Amino acid sequence: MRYLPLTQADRSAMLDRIGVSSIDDLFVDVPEEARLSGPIGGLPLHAGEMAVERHMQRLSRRNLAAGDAPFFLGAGAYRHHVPASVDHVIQRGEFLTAYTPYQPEIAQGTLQMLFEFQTQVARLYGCAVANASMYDGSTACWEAVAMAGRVTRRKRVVLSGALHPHYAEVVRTMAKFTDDEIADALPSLQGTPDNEGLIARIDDETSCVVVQYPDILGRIPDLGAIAEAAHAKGALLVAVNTEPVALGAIKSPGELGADIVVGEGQAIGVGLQFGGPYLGLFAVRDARHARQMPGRLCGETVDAEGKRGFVLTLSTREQHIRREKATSNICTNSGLCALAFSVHMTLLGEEGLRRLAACNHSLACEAADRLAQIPGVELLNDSFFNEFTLRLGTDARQVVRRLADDGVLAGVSLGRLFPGVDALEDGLLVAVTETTTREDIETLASALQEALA
Amino acid sequence: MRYLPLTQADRSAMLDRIGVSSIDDLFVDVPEEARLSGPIGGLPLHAGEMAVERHMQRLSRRNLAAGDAPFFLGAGAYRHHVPASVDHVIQRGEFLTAYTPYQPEIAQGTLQMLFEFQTQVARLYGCAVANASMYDGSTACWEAVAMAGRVTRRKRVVLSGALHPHYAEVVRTMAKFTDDEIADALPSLQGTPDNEGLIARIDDETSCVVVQYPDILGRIPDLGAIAEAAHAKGALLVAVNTEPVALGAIKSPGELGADIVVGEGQAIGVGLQFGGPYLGLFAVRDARHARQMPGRLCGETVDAEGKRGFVLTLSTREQHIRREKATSNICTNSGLCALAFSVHMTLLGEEGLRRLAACNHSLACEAADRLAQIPGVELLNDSFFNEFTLRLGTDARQVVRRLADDGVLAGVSLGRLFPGVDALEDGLLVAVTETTTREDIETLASALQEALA
Amino acid sequence: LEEPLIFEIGHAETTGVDLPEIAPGGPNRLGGMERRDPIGLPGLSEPETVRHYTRLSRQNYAIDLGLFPLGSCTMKHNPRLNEKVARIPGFADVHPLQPVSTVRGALEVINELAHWLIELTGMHGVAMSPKAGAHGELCGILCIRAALEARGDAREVILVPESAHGTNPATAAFAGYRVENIPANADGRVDLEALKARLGPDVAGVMITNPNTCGLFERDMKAISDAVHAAGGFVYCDGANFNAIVGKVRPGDLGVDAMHINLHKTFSTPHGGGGPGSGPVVLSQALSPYGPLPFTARTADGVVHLVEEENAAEFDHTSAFGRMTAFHGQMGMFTRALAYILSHGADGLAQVAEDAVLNANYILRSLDDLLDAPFGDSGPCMHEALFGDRGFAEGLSTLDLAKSLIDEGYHPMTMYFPLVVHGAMLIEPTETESKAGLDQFIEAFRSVAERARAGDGAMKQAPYYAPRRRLDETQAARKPVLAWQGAKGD
Amino acid sequence: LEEPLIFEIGHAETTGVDLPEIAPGGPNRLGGMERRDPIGLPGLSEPETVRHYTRLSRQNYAIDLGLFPLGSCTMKHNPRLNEKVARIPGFADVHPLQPVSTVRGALEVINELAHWLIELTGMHGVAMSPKAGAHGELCGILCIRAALEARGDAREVILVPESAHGTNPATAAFAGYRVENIPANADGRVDLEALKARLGPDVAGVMITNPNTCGLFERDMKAISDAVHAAGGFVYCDGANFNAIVGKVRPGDLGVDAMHINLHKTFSTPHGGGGPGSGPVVLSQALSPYGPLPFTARTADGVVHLVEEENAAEFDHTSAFGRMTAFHGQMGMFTRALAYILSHGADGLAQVAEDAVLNANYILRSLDDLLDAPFGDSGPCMHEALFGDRGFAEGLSTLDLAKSLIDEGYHPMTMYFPLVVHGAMLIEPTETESKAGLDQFIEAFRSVAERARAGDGAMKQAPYYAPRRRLDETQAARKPVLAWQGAKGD
Repeated sequence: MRYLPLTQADRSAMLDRIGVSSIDDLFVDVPEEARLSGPIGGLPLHAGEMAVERHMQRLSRRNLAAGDAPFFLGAGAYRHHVPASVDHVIQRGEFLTAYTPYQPEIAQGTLQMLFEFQTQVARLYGCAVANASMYDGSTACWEAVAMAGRVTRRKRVVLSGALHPHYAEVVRTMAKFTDDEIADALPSLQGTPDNEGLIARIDDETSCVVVQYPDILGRIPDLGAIAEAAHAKGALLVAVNTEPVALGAIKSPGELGADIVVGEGQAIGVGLQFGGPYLGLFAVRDARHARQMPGRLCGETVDAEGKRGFVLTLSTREQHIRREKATSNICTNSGLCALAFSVHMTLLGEEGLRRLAACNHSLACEAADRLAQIPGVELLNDSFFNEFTLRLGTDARQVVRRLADDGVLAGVSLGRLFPGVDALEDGLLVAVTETTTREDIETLASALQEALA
Repeated sequence: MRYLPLTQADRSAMLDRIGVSSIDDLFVDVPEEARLSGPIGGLPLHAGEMAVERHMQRLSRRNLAAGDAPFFLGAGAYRHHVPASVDHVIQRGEFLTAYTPYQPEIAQGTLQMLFEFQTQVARLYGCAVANASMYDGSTACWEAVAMAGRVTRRKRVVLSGALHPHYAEVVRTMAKFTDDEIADALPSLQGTPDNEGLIARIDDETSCVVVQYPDILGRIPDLGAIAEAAHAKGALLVAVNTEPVALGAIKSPGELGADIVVGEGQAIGVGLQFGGPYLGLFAVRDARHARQMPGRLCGETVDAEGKRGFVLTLSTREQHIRREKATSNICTNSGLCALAFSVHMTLLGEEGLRRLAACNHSLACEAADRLAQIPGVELLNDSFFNEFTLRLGTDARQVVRRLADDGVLAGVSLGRLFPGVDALEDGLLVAVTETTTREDIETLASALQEALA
Repeated sequence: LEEPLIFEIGHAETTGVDLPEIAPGGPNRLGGMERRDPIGLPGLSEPETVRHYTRLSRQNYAIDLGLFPLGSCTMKHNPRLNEKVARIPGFADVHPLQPVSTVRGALEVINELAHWLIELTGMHGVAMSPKAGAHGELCGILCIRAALEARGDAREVILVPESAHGTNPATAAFAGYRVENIPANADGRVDLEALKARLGPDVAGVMITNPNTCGLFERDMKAISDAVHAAGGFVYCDGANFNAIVGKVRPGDLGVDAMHINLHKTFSTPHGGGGPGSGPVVLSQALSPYGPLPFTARTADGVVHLVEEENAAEFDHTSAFGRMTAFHGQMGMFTRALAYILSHGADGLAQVAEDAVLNANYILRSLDDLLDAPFGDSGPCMHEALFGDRGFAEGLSTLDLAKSLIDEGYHPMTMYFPLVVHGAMLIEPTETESKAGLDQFIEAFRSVAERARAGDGAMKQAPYYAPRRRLDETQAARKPVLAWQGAKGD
Repeated sequence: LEEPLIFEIGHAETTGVDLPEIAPGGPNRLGGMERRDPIGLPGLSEPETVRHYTRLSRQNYAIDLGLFPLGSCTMKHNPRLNEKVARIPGFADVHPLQPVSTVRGALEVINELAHWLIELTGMHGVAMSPKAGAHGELCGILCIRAALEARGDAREVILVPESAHGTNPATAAFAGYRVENIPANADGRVDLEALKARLGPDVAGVMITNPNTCGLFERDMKAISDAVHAAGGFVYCDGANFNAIVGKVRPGDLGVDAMHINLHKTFSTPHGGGGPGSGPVVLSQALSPYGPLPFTARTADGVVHLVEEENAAEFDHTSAFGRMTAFHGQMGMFTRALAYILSHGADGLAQVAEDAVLNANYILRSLDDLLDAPFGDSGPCMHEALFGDRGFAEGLSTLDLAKSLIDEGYHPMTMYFPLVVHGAMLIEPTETESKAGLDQFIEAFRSVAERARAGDGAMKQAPYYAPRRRLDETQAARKPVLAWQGAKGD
């Protein structure tokens, strides 16, 4: 086996040193009846690289890669161009095969990167402190809810109806076990988010209100008004962002008064990957909340010679120290994805991020106008960044499937996101990024027109 | 521009320090009439990664990649599976973006690798010393001829008719300018190489006889007999190998008495790449000939503290020291390809190389037997390793083109290699490696049968 | 040369990405939310970026550089083929919400991996979506809670051995349970009688690690499971140490109801400096109905389906306790883990366990003359060797030995864990180390151990030859600086 | 930790590649040549292999780690996009002898790159097949010789300036010419009058580097060309320094007949620790008919053809002097170079030259108070700054300064070249260095220059902080050890 360095001669010599006659003697503590007598059922013997690669290639060809079709999906996962140097950096063995940086003297590479990452995220979100990343946006969202409970000591959670339904479902799932009360709703199909309705649901028992920005229909809610209302009731505003590129064009949630800002960082550096691994971002506007945060945090310090250095810090919040009293059971961050995000963000810089955002928005505006010209198609949004909702007047799931058969990946139907909600079934979410070409938009327009004719 | 770090503010500050007012002032020595007034004709402005990648992808799709078709080409370039870790290693920035190791204190990585490479090549070839690589097999072949001239002080070169015709043409081309006399021939279409005919052409003026092993028709000549005959006349035997994997199964040229062994190393680690960059291998059986060798050599030494280290050595042979008296004008080796070869060879090891060779030979035997069953097809070779010649009874070029239209890359016609030689036009060279599947062989057999029917 | 922060060398107007210039301030549809103030994100050109991160990377230790003797963390070689297959566009460039007709291959990968995980563990089902080991633990415990609630049985306590990973009690607490410890017996294993005595109608289950964190196989595992089941509880097994037994022992045969699998440990997806992980949870027949959505299922016609909220009923899975995460889990890790399993095959995986155990015992027996091996007399260890600090000179600690090991060119072993051994040193070499590599490590370890016994005070200031000397963690925690404090402008 | 040789850690029976076992000694068709003796090739498993080469790599300096001030060698950033496109299977996995109908895209790449090289140099044709710069030089000189022979004019001498690269005289000699030097004038350029005086019916041509190796533009280039042409000779230009003028000046406009282009210099294909290079040669109308086969040509119908021996007549190219190499040249470098050209575009390439020249002058003017700049008074330099060792303390040399620079974290500059300046130091920063990076380098350089002037004897033993101290090159050459001498068995 190419991955196993021991030779038979090595094994014999080592057994001699140990003083046993066979490897089996080392498994003496495993009761006889628990030992497998033969190889695992059905699993073939070891295979060479070629065979494995061919198998995986064969499976991959049963997928339609986004790059091989006009592609318009978003809804929490966005396709952006990732510069080639990002993948180069994350394949450096010293990053790829490093352990969690618990030994800071020999992990400054990862630690400094995390410190830079935390600063980038905090600034992007308009916050004081960001952590070293979470699993993904949806779990970060739940962690924010849990943290709001710790901070406010309240148990009632108000979810915006226009929160990503998977995110809402994760919160509902976890809340079942923590006995939080979840006040949720369905999204209202109107051009502007229903802030008034949301605000009306905030009461004196509310720990937090959770609002997506831009929301699941692509609309851009006025977070400032919600923050004000929440704070008036002693509740926190948790802002959720699933498209960080948008924040190159619109105000940051922190700037607008959000107390905890969480989101999905996948759009920058990470890629689609069929949903994972992704990158949970987590930040708080007020540095005093840092000790209530979940997850790893990297901080600056000095070494014995006075040189600047970085360490994982405030670990007294964490499970390996606090055990059952930890702020979260989380023990992993999404290190390599954080690196990819940070490298891509460094390549972009402020100028690049703003251009990227402008380019996304301008193409999306073009696309929205073009598609709204199709008979029977109506643009829902008054505001949007790079994703908007069309009403097709017919079940959008069927349309999406039909277009997929023709090789066009038309977007995400609201029926897929909110199964069984009839009022939403004619909605189609369409995302447009810098990877979308004008030909793609034309192809979609024609295909849609034909499908609706 | 993403590759240019200077900002406008930087440029101004730098011009200030220099004491000129504009960049143009730095080009003052360029006569006005020689300066381009506008941008280069027709070349567009700078383009983003996406645009460039799309353009290159579009061009690449006009090629039929070997991996996308049943593939049987050889004739000096072989398709083998390259382990994924090889590409990982050669993409390490410290190897990829390093300079020629003229400063050994900070180039031990490249130097130790070259020392290991030289040893691997020397052993594979059955030689005492190998150099740090040449451009490719064909230029190494000419350098061997030139070296034989230096060693023997003779000017007559005997080329085997079964030497790769491109190699022969490179030798003939260079010899036009050096006034060497080239005695060449066409290959004889028979099952066993015409050693007697070759030996008969060696005379007392012959500096060297150049023999390919296995030869261009895939046959395996008995180098030992030729070596003996050459040495009897005071000539050197230059053995040329274009498929290093073969040497895992057959005796090394050095072992059989070749004085200079050269070849193409592409088959191990490098890949097809439409012909380049490839990897010229160059070795001499007798260490005393080392000072007559062309190209870079890496040698062992010690540093000021007595630690083992490596340096480029015997550079008094080379152009940057000897100028017009150098043994060659060569000043580059094929460093990164040598690294790829060395990593792949290290992964293989002796056991792996032998298995790889055995697997190639056994599949080739199967294929030869299968194809020889096709009516009208005749197997020429009495001996072969992983490549053999079929006689089709009709112009093989036409057959190859027709099969290519059907998506089968059937092999190399002798007509392509030896244009205009009617006697060879029905010959088809078929190469089979571990990347060939039994289905590929069946596909070729059916297609061939149909084409010949 | 010290590497500056990007904030110290970048400029807001520099960019390493070429994008069209679009004038800001034109008409837009941003709902009046246009960003106006500077964000404070410096940019670097591509040459500067590559150099910055290349230089940073060289301050890290990594498997590609040397042995990582981290007990319980299984730092083994990451095959490069797996990196390659994960990057095939058909996997890497696919959106999680594409119509299922366009992602059949992705679903096949998930289903195929799920199948082998089930076979390798002898279980009945698997929840693939958990994002990491701890997330998988949580998933398993939630399955247990859902199963108990489904039978109207509101139990309150989870039993955890003292030697457990910190995630175990944290998970149980997060899932709403009270955590109680189970004592260990003298040879480092769960005290079966004490456990039996504690079982009762308030105990939801136990969380056990097997092989345990002392590196020992829990001989009584089956008896433990039987006792827990008899008392109406469930058995959670922490799968962190599965590498020791993969292909040799199936936890399902020992009565385990749920076990997470850290794909980055046993199946060698890269650790990446702290993630991303992936923590599928295999489940017994009793727990499978409660596993979360989504999952994949192959029907008799061979088609692999994606089972989500809307079609759970078709697949008889309406008891699912909910959803752990958006989308389908860590696809990028699934491709790697599947390639790993297929590369090793049945023979290779068993050899993995055998060589991992052989290497650990080789280390145990090459050091136990010099170091206290608390359970060394009770037979072989599994894939990790455990030592204590007995015999160290006054004033020198396990930490000092660990930091001195850095100067020898190695990452330290796991320290002060498990808690049950004083000054614990837990060494897991894994199967991807050669004998020559182990011998070199043993020599280095003996040298620092001898210095620790002899009382070499210089060890207190180690490391000397690392990119940094010891870092002041107290200062970092007391006055946290968690982001660069410089100005947002240039 | 010292990294051992693979021969010291590998075993003949170890392999990092899984292949079927096929019993040796069975029937075969090897013509009786089966190998029986051991070869002596050790194998390593994949983990050991990756670690060995990763560790080795860390003993190298590289552009990815820092500035490479190597005059005349143009070590600039290598864009990662170019690595990516070179690996597209449609380019990387294509055989050179595939039927042309299956390689149209590859021929398009060659032809497109050829087109831009011609446009950028203002020439008439280009031979794409030369494998490296020196190979290109040879190709150019052979074109000249073929052209002269075609008109029955057997000239014997090639004139080369004293400051030329060593390859120039070596190439001329290899092509059968006698080499004579042309003197330089006081400001570091070719002495036009002396050259004119030497021209005559025996002179085949001149080989000139422009910008020259002193970093200066040959102001009289056009006059030189005119004089050479008037005397019936040809002008070869060494293209090593094209980076200084790309997009700004076209050598064809200056009367050049042939010039090789090091794709790894101006067009940034990676240096790779010494290759592979790629050296296309652009040719004037007079020389184009003699260029070697194969090449590509686009016909009026837009199709790109491969022109080889058999169809040379169709393309009116029967005067080709022959073939420089098997197959078609360095395809893998062509894809990278084309991506580089398209990425930069017309504006970016001109900016490359401008920034390269700006950076060099910035260095010249930041050091010329401390170091002797022999041609510093005669105006700006082009893309490299030249200094001499005048002013160094007794006993300290350019070599000592170079080795001390290593301790400052930099690769040394080019030393003792060009030969016309005593203790020459030739510094080429290239356009991919930032101002901050240059300032740091200047500071380091000033510090070692000051030490050299002050006579700091410690410099004679530098470097102190590199992976190795100074190596004994004399011993290496006197008793060459060119291969590992250990046994072939295990």
